[in-house]
Amino acid sequence: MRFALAAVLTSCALALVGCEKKTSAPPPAPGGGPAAAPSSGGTPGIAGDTILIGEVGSLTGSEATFGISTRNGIELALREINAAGGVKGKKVDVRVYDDQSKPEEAANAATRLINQDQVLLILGEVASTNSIAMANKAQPAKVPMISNASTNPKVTEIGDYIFRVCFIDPFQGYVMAKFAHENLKFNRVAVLKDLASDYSQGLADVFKRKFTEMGGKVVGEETYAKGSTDFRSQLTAIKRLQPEGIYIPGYYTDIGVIARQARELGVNAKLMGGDGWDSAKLFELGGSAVEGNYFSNHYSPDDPNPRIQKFIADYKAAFGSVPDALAALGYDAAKVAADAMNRAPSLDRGAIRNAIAATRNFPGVTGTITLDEKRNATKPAVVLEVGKGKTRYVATIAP
Amino acid sequence: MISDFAQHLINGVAAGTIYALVALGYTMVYGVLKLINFAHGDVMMVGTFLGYGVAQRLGPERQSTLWGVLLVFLAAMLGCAVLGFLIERFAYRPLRDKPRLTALITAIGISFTLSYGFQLDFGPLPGAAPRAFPEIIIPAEWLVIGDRAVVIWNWQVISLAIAIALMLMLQGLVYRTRFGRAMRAVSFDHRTAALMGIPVDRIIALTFMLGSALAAGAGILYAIKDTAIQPLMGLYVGLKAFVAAVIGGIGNVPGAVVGGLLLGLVEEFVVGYSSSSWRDAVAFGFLILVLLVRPGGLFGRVAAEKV
Amino acid sequence: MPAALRGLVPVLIAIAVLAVLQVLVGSSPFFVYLASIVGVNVVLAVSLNIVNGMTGQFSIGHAGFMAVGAYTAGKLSLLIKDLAISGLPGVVSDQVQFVGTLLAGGIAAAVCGFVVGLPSLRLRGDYLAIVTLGFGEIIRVIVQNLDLFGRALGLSGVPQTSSLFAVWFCVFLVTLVARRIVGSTHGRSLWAIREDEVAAEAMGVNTTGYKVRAFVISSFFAGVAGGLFAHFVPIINPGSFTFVKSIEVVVMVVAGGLGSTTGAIVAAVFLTLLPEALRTLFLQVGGLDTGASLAQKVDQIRMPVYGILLVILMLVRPQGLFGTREIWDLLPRWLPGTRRGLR
Amino acid sequence: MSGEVLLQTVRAGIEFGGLRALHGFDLEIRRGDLKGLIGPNGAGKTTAFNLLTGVYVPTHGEIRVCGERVNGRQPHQINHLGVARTFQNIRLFRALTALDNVRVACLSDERPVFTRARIDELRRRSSGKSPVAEAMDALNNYVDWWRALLLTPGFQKEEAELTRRAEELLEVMGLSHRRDERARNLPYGEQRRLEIARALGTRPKVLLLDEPAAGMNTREKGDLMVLIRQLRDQFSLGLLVIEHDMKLVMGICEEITVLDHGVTIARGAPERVRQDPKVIEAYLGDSYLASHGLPVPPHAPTSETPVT
Repeated sequence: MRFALAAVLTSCALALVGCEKKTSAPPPAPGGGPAAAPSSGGTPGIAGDTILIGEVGSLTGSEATFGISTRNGIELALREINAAGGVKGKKVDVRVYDDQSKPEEAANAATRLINQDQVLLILGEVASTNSIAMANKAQPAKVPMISNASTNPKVTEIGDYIFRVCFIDPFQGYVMAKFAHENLKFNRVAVLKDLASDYSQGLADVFKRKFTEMGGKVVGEETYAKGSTDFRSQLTAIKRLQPEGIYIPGYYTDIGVIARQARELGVNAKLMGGDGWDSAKLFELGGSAVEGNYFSNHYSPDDPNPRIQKFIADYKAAFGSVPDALAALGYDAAKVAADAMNRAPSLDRGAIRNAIAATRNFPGVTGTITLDEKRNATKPAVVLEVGKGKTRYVATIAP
Repeated sequence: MISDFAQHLINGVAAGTIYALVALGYTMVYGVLKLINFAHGDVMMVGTFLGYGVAQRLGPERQSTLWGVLLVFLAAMLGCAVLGFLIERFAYRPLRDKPRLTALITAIGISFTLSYGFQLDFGPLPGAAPRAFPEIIIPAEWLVIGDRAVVIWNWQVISLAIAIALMLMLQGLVYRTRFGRAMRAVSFDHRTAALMGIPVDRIIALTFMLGSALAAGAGILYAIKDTAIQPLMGLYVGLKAFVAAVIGGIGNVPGAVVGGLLLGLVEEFVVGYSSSSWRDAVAFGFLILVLLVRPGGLFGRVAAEKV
Repeated sequence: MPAALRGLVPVLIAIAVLAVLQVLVGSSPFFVYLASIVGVNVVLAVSLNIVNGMTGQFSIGHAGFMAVGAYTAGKLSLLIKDLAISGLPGVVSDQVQFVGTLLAGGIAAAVCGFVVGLPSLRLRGDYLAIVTLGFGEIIRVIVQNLDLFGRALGLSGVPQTSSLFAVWFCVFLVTLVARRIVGSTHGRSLWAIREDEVAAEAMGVNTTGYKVRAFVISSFFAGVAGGLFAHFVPIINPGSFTFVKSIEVVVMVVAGGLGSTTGAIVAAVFLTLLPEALRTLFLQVGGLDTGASLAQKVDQIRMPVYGILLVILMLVRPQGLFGTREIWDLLPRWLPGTRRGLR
Repeated sequence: MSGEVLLQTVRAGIEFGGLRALHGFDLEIRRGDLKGLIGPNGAGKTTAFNLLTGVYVPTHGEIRVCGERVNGRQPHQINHLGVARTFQNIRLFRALTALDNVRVACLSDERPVFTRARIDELRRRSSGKSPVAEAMDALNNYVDWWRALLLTPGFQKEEAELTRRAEELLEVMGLSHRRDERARNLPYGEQRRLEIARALGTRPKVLLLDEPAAGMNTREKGDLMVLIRQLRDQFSLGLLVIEHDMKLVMGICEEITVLDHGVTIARGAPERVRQDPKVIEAYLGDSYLASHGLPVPPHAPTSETPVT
C-alpha cells in the first residue's frame, strides 16, 4: 500500500520536474484538421440551383426571444434576396438549428452544419458564449461565419473566418460613457450589472474604465442575477451613494422592474443602458417609470432614412411587430453575406471569406457597415431616449 | 446612515414576508406527509398567473377596486387550492405507502412540468417572457420620512397586513379548530390517526389545498411587490422559502415565519452592507451551516427514526 | 487465468476495442462530437446511479460537480497549455497532461462531494436533494464572481485534446467501477442501506460512511465527465451546468431504473440522441419551413415532457424501466451466460 | 455457567418529550446467559432493545458493553463491540439474496490497512470521538473499494472467505437451500431464521432476539427452542429474548425480566415470575391465556416505541 502511494507521488513529482516550455507549434487538434472534404465532388453548400447557408440561434431556452428576432430578420432578408433573383441566379436556402441557448449545443449545431449539411457559410448567434463555441468549429474547418450580434471582442479573435456586423462591447461602453459625460454632463455614476451575463459585465467594465478616463467618478457597483425580480437592496445601496446616473447594461426583462423599483425607492438618478434594452416589452414592464432614460443602440426606428423605414414596414407586414435591433442585425448579417457571395469570384468558402473581409461602406439598416482588419464592423451607434411607448432618437456617436 | 438602515429593514421584511408565507405551505405539507413538496413554488407561480388573468379580465378600472382586489386574491387562491388537490390526489396519494424517494421524484417532476410547461407559448400558456403584473393596488405613498429618505408605500402596508392576517388565520386554524387538531394528529402519526377514526385522506387533501392557497396568496403579494411575473419565478422563491422552512425547523409553523423573515433580512443586509454578487449563495450557505450546526433548525428537533 | 490478471482483462479488451473504433470513425467530427456528448451523459448517469440508484439517496445537483470538474480541469489545462513533458513526443505529452487534468477535476469534485455530503447525508435522504441543489447554485455564483474562471463568459481556449477513445474509456471505467462495486460485498452494503437503513446500521454497516463514500465516488466521476466536457466543447460557462442539466441526468437514471447500470446507460444514450434524431427526422420529412418549426416545438416541449415522464414513471413503474435488473437479466433464459438477480 | 459480563445497563432510561418510555432499567448479560424480557404491549421492551443497540440514546443511566460505556455511540459501533439483534417486524434487505444478507453482516471484520483492534482501541480511549480513528476507518474502506475495483488477489480471497462464512451460517440455520433466493421471497419462518443468521454474521458476543417466534407454528417454535440453545453453546453467546409466547420463554430462559409501563416489575427464574401477583395483574391478558394453553389472539402489529 505504502509502496503504491510512494510510487504515485514520485511519478507525479517526476512529471512536474519534466515539464518544459513547448517549442514547436502545437500539433493539430484531433478531430479538427482541415476542412472536411465535400462528399461527392460538388462544392459545399451548392446543390443544383440553390445555395445552402446555415444559421444557429437560441430558439428555445433562456434567450429564446433573441434567437427568434434574429431568425425573423434573416428570414426577411432572404425573402428579399430570393425575390430579387437570388445570388448569382441561385436561390438561397437557410438551415436553422436551435442551440437551446447552450454553448455545447451551439458547437454541436455548427459541427452539424459544417459536416453533415455542408453549408457555404454560417450566420449566427447573439450570445457571445455561443458564438465563440461555434467559431471554434467554423475556423478550423475554414467555413466563413458572420455573427449578427455578439459584441464580445473575443469572438472574432478566434480566426480569420469569423466576422460580425455589430459593434463590440468596448465601443458601446465608450458610447454611453461619452454620452453621460459630454451630453448629460454627469460626474458621479453608479453601475448595476447582471452577474450572469458576459455581455452585461463586458459593457460595465468598459463603461467604468472610459468614464473614469474622461474624468468622471464611478461611485459604486452592484450586481444582480438574471431571474431575480427584487432589486431593492442593490438600489437602496446605490441610493446612499447619490449618483447622478446609473449605468445598467442589462436586458429589457430586468430593466423595467429595476426602473419601477428605483422610482419607488426615490432614486432620482437617470438610468442608462445598452442595446439589451431594445424591446417593445420594455414599455410594458417598466410603465412610466422607464420613461426619460437613455440607452445606446444599433439603429433608431424613427430614423427617417427610407431604407430603414422600408425595413420596418416590411418587417411589420411579415411578423406583425416593430423590429428590434437583433432583427435588424440579423437582416444585415444575411444581406452582408449575400452581398459578399455576389461579389466573390466563385462560390467557394475561401473566396467568400475574402469577399466578406472586403466589405466596405455596405448600406445596412443598422448603419453603414465597414469591416475592419479585425473583422469587426465599424459603424456609429445611436443613443435613444425611452418615451411613452416608443423611443426617441437623441444622438449619434461615431467611433 | 439610519435612513438607509430603515429602508433595508423595510425591504428585508417585505421579502421575508413572502418567503414566510411560501414556507408555511412547505412546512404544513411536510408536517402531514413528511414530503418536501418540491412543486410548491411552482403552484405559487400558477397562482400569480391566475391572478394576472383575472385582473386582465377585470380591466384597469375594476381591478383596483376593493372587490376587484378581493376577486383576484380569491380566484388565485381557489384555483391553486384545486390545483393542490389535483396534485395530491393524482400524484402523491397513490405513492403514500411507497418509499419516500418516489414521492420526491414525483414532486420534482411536477415542478418541472409546471415551470417549463408554462414557458410554452401555445394555447393559453403564457410563454417564457416576463409580464408586467397589473397595479391592482394603485401605488401611493403611505409614509414619507425626511426628504424622501425613507418611503413606505400603501401596498407595502396592505401586503404586510394581508400576510399577517393569513398567518394568524392559519395559526387559529391549526390550534383552535377540529380540523387543526385532526391535522396535528395526522402529522403525529397518520396510521394511528386513521385508527382513531380521523379521515386521513381528507385531512391531507385539505392541508394541501390550504398550503397551495397560501402560496397563491403569497404569489399575488409577490407580484404586487416585484411587478413582473414569469414562469420560472416559482423555482427561486420556492427554493428560498424551503431554506427558510428548514432554518426555522421544518414542520414547525412559527418556525417557518421566523425563518422566512430571517432569510429575507439576512439577504437584504448582505447585499446592502457587503456585496450583492454573493446574494444567491447566502441562502444556501446559510442552509448548509444550519444543517451542520443544528440539523433540526432553530425551532425543530431531529426526530428519531421509528424502529 | 491467474487471479491477479482477472481484474485487468476487461481493461485490455476495452482498450483494444476503443482503439479500433478510434481508427475507424475518429476522423468524422460530427460523429465524434455527438459520441462525446453521449459518452459524457453516460458517465454522468452511471455515476449518479451509484448514489440515487444503489444507495437510495437522492442527489439533484450532479451538474454542480460536473462544473467543478470542468472548471478545474479546464483551468489547469489552460495553465499548462504551453508546457510539454520533456522526452515525450508532443501528442503523448498532451495526452498525459489531459489525463492529469481529468484526475485533478475528478478529485476536486470528489472533495466538494465530501464537504457537501458529510453534513447532509447524516440526515435523512431528502435533505441531500436540497443541499446538492443549493451547491449547484453556489458553484454558479462562485464562477460568476471570479475572473479566474472567466465569469459569465466562461473559459475558452482549453486545448481540445479529448478524443472518442478518451471519452468512451471513461464510460468503460465508470461502468466497471459501478459493476465491480455492486459485485463486491461492499456494494451489497450500499444496497442494504437502500433497502433498510436502520437494519444495515444494526448489522455493523457504517451507513453514513458508506453513503458519503458512494457520494464521493459519484462526484469524482461527475468531475471527470466535466473534465472531458471541457476538452471537447470549445467554451464552458455556468449556463452549461444548471439545474436543468442535473434534472436531465436524474431523468436518465430514473427512466433507466434506479439501480440498474445498463439501464442508466441505455437511457442516457436514448435521451441524448432522441432530440437529435427528432430534429433530423422533422427536417427530412417536413422540409425547411414546417420541419424547422416542428423541430423547434420538439425542443420546446422537451422539458415539460421530462417532468411528465418522471411523474408517470413514478406512478406506473416506480422502479424505472429496468428496475434493479441489468440488460442481460432480460435476455431469454436459453442464452448462454444469462444470470438472474442482483449480481 | 456464568462468564464475564458482556452487556450491562445501570438505571438506564429514556424520555420522549416528557413521556417515560423506560425508567431505571437494570440488566446484566454474561457469556452463556439466556435471559428473557417480557411484558404487555407498549411496556417498553423494544425501546429497551433500541437503547441497548444505540438506536436511541439514553436520557438517564448508563449502558456498558464489555465494561465500556457506550452511551451515544452509533449503532454500527455498538455492533462492532459485539451486540447484534433481530427485529420484531422483520427487517431483512428484501431485494438481496439470502447469502448477500448474511455477507453484508459478515463484512464488518475485514480491514485492509489498519486493524480493527487498533481502531477500536483508539475509539475506546477517546470514548468514540476520535477523528483519527474515523479517518483510519474511512481509509480502510476507500482502500477496500479500490481493491474491489482492481479485483486484487487479496480481495478475491477475502470475498471467498466471506462467502464461505456466510454459507456456513446459512447451513447452521438450515437455509442452505435458499442461498440464492431473494429475502422477500422466503416464507415467514425462514425470514426469521435468516435474520438470526444475519445477526450472527457480525460475530456477536451478545445476541438480542426480538420476538423470534412470532408468526411461527408450534412445530417451528419447538425447533426454534432447540436452535436457540444450540446457538448459545456453539457461539458461546449471551442471549436476551423478547417473546410473547410464554411457553417458549418459560421453556428456555433462565431468568426473566418483566416490564410494564417502562418499569421493571419483576425479575427472576421463570417459576417465580409466573407466580408473581404483580405480573399476573399486569399481564392478565394474552400471556395468561397462553400459559394456560389457550389460543392467543393475534397482536396488532403496532410499534411499541412511543411516537416521537
